[in-house]
Amino acid sequence: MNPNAYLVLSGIIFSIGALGVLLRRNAIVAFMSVELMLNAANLAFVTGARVWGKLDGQAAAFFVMVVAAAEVVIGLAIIITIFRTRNSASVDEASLLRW
Amino acid sequence: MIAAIIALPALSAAILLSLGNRTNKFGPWLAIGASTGSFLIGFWQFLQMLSRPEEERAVVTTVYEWLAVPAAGFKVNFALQLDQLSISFVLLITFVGTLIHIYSLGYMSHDENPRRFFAYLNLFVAAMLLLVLADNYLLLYVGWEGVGLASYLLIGFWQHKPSAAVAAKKAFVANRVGDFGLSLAIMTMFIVLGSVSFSDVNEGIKGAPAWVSLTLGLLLLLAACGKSAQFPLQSWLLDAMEGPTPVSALIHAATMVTAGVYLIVRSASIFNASEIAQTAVVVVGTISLLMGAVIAAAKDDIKKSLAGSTMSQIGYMILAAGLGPIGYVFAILHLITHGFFKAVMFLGAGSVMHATNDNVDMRRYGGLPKVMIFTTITFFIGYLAIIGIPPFAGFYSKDHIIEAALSHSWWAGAAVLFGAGLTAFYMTRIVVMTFVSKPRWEDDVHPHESPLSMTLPMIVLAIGATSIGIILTQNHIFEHWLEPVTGFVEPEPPFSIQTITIITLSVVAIGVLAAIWQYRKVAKVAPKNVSFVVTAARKDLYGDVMNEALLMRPGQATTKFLNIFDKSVVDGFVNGLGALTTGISARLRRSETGYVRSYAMSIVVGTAILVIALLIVRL
Amino acid sequence: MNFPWLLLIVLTPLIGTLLLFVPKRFIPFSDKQIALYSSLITLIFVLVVAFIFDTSSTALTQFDVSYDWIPIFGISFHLGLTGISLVLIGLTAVLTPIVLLATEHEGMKKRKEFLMWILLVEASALAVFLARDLFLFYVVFEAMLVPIFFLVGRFGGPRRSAAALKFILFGLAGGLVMLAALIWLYFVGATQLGRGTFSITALSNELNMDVWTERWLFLGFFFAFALKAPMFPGHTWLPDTAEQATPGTSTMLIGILDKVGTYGMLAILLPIFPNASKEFAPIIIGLAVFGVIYAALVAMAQKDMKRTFAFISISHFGFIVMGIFSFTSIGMIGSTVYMVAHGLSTAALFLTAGYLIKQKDNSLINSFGGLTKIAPVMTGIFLIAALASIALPGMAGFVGEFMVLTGTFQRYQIPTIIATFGIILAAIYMLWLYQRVFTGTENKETKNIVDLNLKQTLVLSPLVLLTVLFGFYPAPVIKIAESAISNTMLQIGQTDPGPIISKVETK
Amino acid sequence: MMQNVVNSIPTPNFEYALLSPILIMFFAACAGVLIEAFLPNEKRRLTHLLVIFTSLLLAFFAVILQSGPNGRALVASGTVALDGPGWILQGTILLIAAMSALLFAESKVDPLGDAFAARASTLPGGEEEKTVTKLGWAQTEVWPLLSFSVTGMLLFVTANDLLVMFVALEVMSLPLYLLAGLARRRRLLSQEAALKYFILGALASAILLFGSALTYAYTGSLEFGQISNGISSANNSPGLLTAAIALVAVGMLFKIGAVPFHQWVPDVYTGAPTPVTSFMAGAVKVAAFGGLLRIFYVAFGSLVWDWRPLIWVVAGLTMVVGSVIALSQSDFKRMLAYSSISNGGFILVGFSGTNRAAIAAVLIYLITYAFATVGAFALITLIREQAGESATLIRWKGLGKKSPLAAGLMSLFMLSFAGVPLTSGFTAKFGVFTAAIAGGATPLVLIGVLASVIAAVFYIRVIILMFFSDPIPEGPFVVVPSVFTTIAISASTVVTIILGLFPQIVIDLVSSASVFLR
Repeated sequence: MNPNAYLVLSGIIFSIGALGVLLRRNAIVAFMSVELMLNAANLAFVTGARVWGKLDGQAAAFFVMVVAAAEVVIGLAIIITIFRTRNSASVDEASLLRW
Repeated sequence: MIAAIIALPALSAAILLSLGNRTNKFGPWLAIGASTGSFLIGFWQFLQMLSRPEEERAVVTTVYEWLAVPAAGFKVNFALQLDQLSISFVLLITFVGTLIHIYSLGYMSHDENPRRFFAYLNLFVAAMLLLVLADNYLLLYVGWEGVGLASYLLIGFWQHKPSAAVAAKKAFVANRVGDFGLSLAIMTMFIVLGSVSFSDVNEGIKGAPAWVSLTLGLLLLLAACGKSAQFPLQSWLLDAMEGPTPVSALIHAATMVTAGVYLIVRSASIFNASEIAQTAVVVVGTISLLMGAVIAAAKDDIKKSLAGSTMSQIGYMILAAGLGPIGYVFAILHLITHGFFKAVMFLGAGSVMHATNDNVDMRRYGGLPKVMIFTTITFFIGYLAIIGIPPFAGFYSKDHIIEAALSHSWWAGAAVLFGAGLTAFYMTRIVVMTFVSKPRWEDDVHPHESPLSMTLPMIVLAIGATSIGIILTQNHIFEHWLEPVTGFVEPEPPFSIQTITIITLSVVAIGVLAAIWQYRKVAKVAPKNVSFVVTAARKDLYGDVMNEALLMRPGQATTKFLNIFDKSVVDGFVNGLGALTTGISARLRRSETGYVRSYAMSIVVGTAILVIALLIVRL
Repeated sequence: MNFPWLLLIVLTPLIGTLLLFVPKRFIPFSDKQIALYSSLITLIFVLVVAFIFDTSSTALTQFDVSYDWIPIFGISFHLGLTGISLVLIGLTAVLTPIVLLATEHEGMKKRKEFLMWILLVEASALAVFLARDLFLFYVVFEAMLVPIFFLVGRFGGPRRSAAALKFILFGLAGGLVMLAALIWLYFVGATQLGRGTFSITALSNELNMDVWTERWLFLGFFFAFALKAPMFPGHTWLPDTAEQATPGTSTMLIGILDKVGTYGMLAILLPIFPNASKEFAPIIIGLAVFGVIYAALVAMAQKDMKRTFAFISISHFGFIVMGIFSFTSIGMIGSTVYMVAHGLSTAALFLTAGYLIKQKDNSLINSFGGLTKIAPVMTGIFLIAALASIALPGMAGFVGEFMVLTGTFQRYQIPTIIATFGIILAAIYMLWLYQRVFTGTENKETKNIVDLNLKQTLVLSPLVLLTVLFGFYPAPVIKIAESAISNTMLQIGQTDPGPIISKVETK
Repeated sequence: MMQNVVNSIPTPNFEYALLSPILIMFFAACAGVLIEAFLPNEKRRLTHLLVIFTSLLLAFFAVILQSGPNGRALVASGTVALDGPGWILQGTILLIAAMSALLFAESKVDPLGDAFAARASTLPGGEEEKTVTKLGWAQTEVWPLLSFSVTGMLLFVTANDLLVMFVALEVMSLPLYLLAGLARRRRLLSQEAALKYFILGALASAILLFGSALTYAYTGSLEFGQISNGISSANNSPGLLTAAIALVAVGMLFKIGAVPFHQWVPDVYTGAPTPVTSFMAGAVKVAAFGGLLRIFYVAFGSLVWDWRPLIWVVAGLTMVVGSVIALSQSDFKRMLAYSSISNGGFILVGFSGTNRAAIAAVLIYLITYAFATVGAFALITLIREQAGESATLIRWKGLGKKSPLAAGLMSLFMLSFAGVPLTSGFTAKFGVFTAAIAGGATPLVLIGVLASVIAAVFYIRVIILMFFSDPIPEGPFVVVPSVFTTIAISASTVVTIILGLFPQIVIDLVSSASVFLR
């Protein structure tokens, strides 16, 4: 199997995720973009597993999902506290700390 | 024993200076005692030397090893050389020195701190003795700077007078210019000849190429100019008259300023080896003797006038020393006679000042013989001696110099003859203005004769000024005495000796008469509309103006510029680096915008750059 | 190993520092006494060592004590005594008690701290002069910045913070460059000798570097030493620091610590990098001569007494560097003597002027005048110090200066002639300063100046006495220095040039 | 086929004894969660303290007992490498964590209680906040969070497998994101710090993960040793590998705060509660560098000539930019953050050495720096005003007069950061410079020298402010801490001095254990 197409696709998804982090102001959306990047990695892992005929890539994808779930917990907790304080989920508004 | 000659006054000075006010009571007496002791030891050494056959008269005593680096062949001993030349100086210094110590007892009696003055005098005597007794140039240099220091301290003795402090500093700095020459000369001796002792240098210079003796000669001449106030380093001497008068008599007339002559005579072998250097010496002597005389003729300040005279007389000596073996002996002879007659005149001037509330303006003197007879008589003897009237001392020494100069060249001869005329003119002017003319005293001045402590030294010195010339020139005693050290060649002037004497005396007579005519009436205030020459002479022939224009102004400008340069460029560079970094810091700081997306941006862009850079590195 | 005298010498002031913090109940001395006694005991130890020191020995070092410190890098705590070190620890041991005595602590709030820093300066100075391990040398070289930094910053004038910062930054800049060179040198040594070592002796005797390595390393070390010494153009920290520091600090700084720079050149640069030293010598001589004249001229334009002294010192350091890079016994011994003379005269200048400055809280030259009558003793001692500083014959400075000039003259005639102009300039700046501060008429500001009392006079008198003693009898210093310099001459493979005339003859 | 695949997964073999430090901390964390769940409010704090310090100590002893020559092995089926550096890093992390835990436990310096919000869910400045503060509530979840984070670190520095490393990284980081947002005072800033840290941290983890995925795709393995072999044997598509290395590197460089991935550091360090900052500046830095070392020297060891120039550039940039920006900081915590960045650059300089020397130098630097930095942050917590910590530098004027001891110790740490000899900072600088020069990176060392001089300016300015200026009226005061902080500060001080005077101790320790297992 030629893995290149999958890897290119995962690269594209990764880039979309990265651009999402850069471009979207809403913290939730930015965070979702990060999840997208994780999933791009998952795709690459699975592709690798397929190429090499090994299972550990597939297992890795499961691990990543779990980690992503944990990240969601933490992330939402933080975003919610900030939202409660500021009544806004915009990442640009939290810019008191600078210089 | 020889060391004791130096040690006595040195020790006395150390005691007086370190114990301070506790020694006020006996201080002056201790100083006089030390000086007298030195003289007595010196005299005893002199007698012993006389008792030895001629070839054994010079003795070198090594006190200890002073500086020695065996690996480099560098060795300078603290060694004293007693020979005919140095003993002559020892006697002059300690004899005149002691007399002036005694004189100072009276002169400084009203001062608040005579103890310090005597300490400095002792210090001077010690340094001067070290200068003349040293057996090598480096030790000589110690004495050389030592007398410079003593001179500095004594000129500035009345330190509360700003003018005195400035004059003292000027003297020291001018001396240092000379010292510059002397130290270079010493270093040259060492690297070329491998030694700095007189005997080694004398020996080594014989085989040395011409440039060595020329270089050394010119450097030593520079040293002599500084110390002896010769052109172009003359200007300090007139200012040095700010010091107490005994100092002027001892240091700035009789002894220290003549050290330059001593140096040249001591270095005879070097100068003998270089005709150019000798000519340079003669030229310097000639210029100085004329300059000094001209200045002396225009000053109304009695001490400055005498100082100009000193410069002129030392010009004679330097000129004579530049003539080579025909002149060395006479240079020293004139040095000794001058020591007596100039000292007596300075002491006389001091006595007059003492009597007139320290006024130095000759235009406010006059009519003094009636009130201070001893001073008048002794001063007059000095006057006769300096203008060269036989049988007074100056006649013998100066006449010989004129003979020697004439046998050297017509211009040197003409210069010394003209100088003799000028000498007669300015000295007559001094005598007329100070003593003979009608009184022009300040209102509150009541002149009186000085105390015995002052008149006695003057009398003794006057006796010397009268007799010493005859004594020393009888049967060429002095020529024979010094010949083993300096060498001697009979001068062969183009005219007979009698002719020369007659010519000289006529020139002197013209000078005397001219002065009497000129100063038949003396104004209380110096006339303003005078000729260009007089104006120039009153301003020391623009010596100070030249110094200021050529050295001080550019020097001050340079230091100011360099100070700004140091602050703004050298230090500014460092500070600028600091400011630059801080500036960059303030700019860079703004990159930390506080927006999380801009941070993410730099992470992503950084990643991209990293990936690309790595790809480039790999490919 | 014989009796560890050197360790004792370094430790005594350190122990003194510790004792300062022992509570009063346990110790029968005041803090002032503790500091003074420990510095005096150090002096006694140094004197003992000086007496046992064998000047005829050809060994590089004597009294060696060595303990492993960081064996993996071949670093040891190695102290050893060369002639040059002996001269300089002597200077240190003499100056410290004088500074302690001369700095009047009555009513001083931070007395204990001051004493502590001074003792630490002494300890580090002693250690740096005795270090025979380059790493140890470096460590102390840098660490001693700290006590001086605090001395300047805690006890100085109004702009002391900036001065302290500048001081320590110059020190660190030089030191860090030297650190890089030091590590490089270590690897050069490790590669060539098969074992890593920082031993100065081993590095100087066994190493053969290739040309460019040696040049770069030389420059790295020279940079640090030249900043420390300080040489033009890296000198600007000194005037600022000296202006703000107290006289006691300045004495320790200029009198002792700055000698580390010149000591480093003489005891480290030349033996370890002989070839590069030779190559760069003409440039360095040029820089030194320029510094002599330049600093002397700038000194004249200063309005502040302490700044003037600083520039004078910079000028003098030019002489010392000249002598070192003359590669002649006379020049190098002269430099050593000069270091001692400069230490003594600088101490006398700063401390005497210190008594004066303290009374007026002001060191501007123009604010003084007419002190000769009010304060004759102070005037006298200052004058002697001034004359010592301008190398009047009969003072130790003259011996040093003359030997430096002569030694340099043997190889570099024109630069020496230029440097000799320095003696004229010296007379001008010093006497002019003296004239403005002490002579003239008293003004209402100076009227109530009090003269030195007997104690103060006695404290300063050793400086005067030693200056005059070494002026007339420098043999002890010269002999001790010579024992080391002859080794240095061997290490750099130089022989003294003989007289020119005899050379001509042999040809 | 399925059968084959299943058989190819070997039964995992766990060396529980060797893994005990990690497990102890993990159990402590779990116990912490249970304590939160079942113990009444007033008993929690004490129990937590007991649990955490016991477990830290136990874990540390476990490290000491097992780190001997027999304790060096690849365990857990090769996914965890317990080698010399691994043990040393674990030990260091445990000690630093213990010191930070002491700061966490400090409740005496602030009259309101410890450094953490009474209840994180309350609105800043709201009524509820006042009520719970008055009631003396405490957010005791910090303790299990801390334990989890330490667990993650211990695993992270020994992880020999990209996936384990990723999981460990997350276990280490996720609690930190929360901890950063829990400050009792200035909560707005604290929450902002948490948000920034979280978003950027997640982004960096994603980048790291994607890099790991690409590495896996390229080499077919997640385990470092096999990756290394895979790289040597493979010959196709080096571009993919290069991208993979770069992405993994970025993920790690982010954690250590290297330029240009440093921008979160100042904000997070400033906003987070100071004990947490000390934990991040100390332990996280150690862990991150430990991981970086292992990845670069084990997994990518054969590509050293590719990544080294990259590290040179990053190291130079990090040192210079960190030091330069720190120059113009007015807040002490923020300045220390930049100092931390700059120090990271110096540690990176060590990477230019040959294997052993570089590893040793980096380890020494990490140990000395971590202790000093925890000490410095601990001191910050003592310098207070009515409204909390006083970190505005200009207000520290004359602090030396008010509290010579605190100011003196702070000066010691500053001098150590500046690399003045006889402090541990010099030992560290000497080590990395030595390694770099041995590796031929002399120009980098010269840049390091330049950066050191710049850095010295701001360190020394702190001393100048404290000691050479007169105090300002109503300036900050120094409070006397409880035994917790006192122990932490004393430990840092002792280590800073001892390692400065006798560096042989740490050098021996480290150089006997500077080889990675692969």
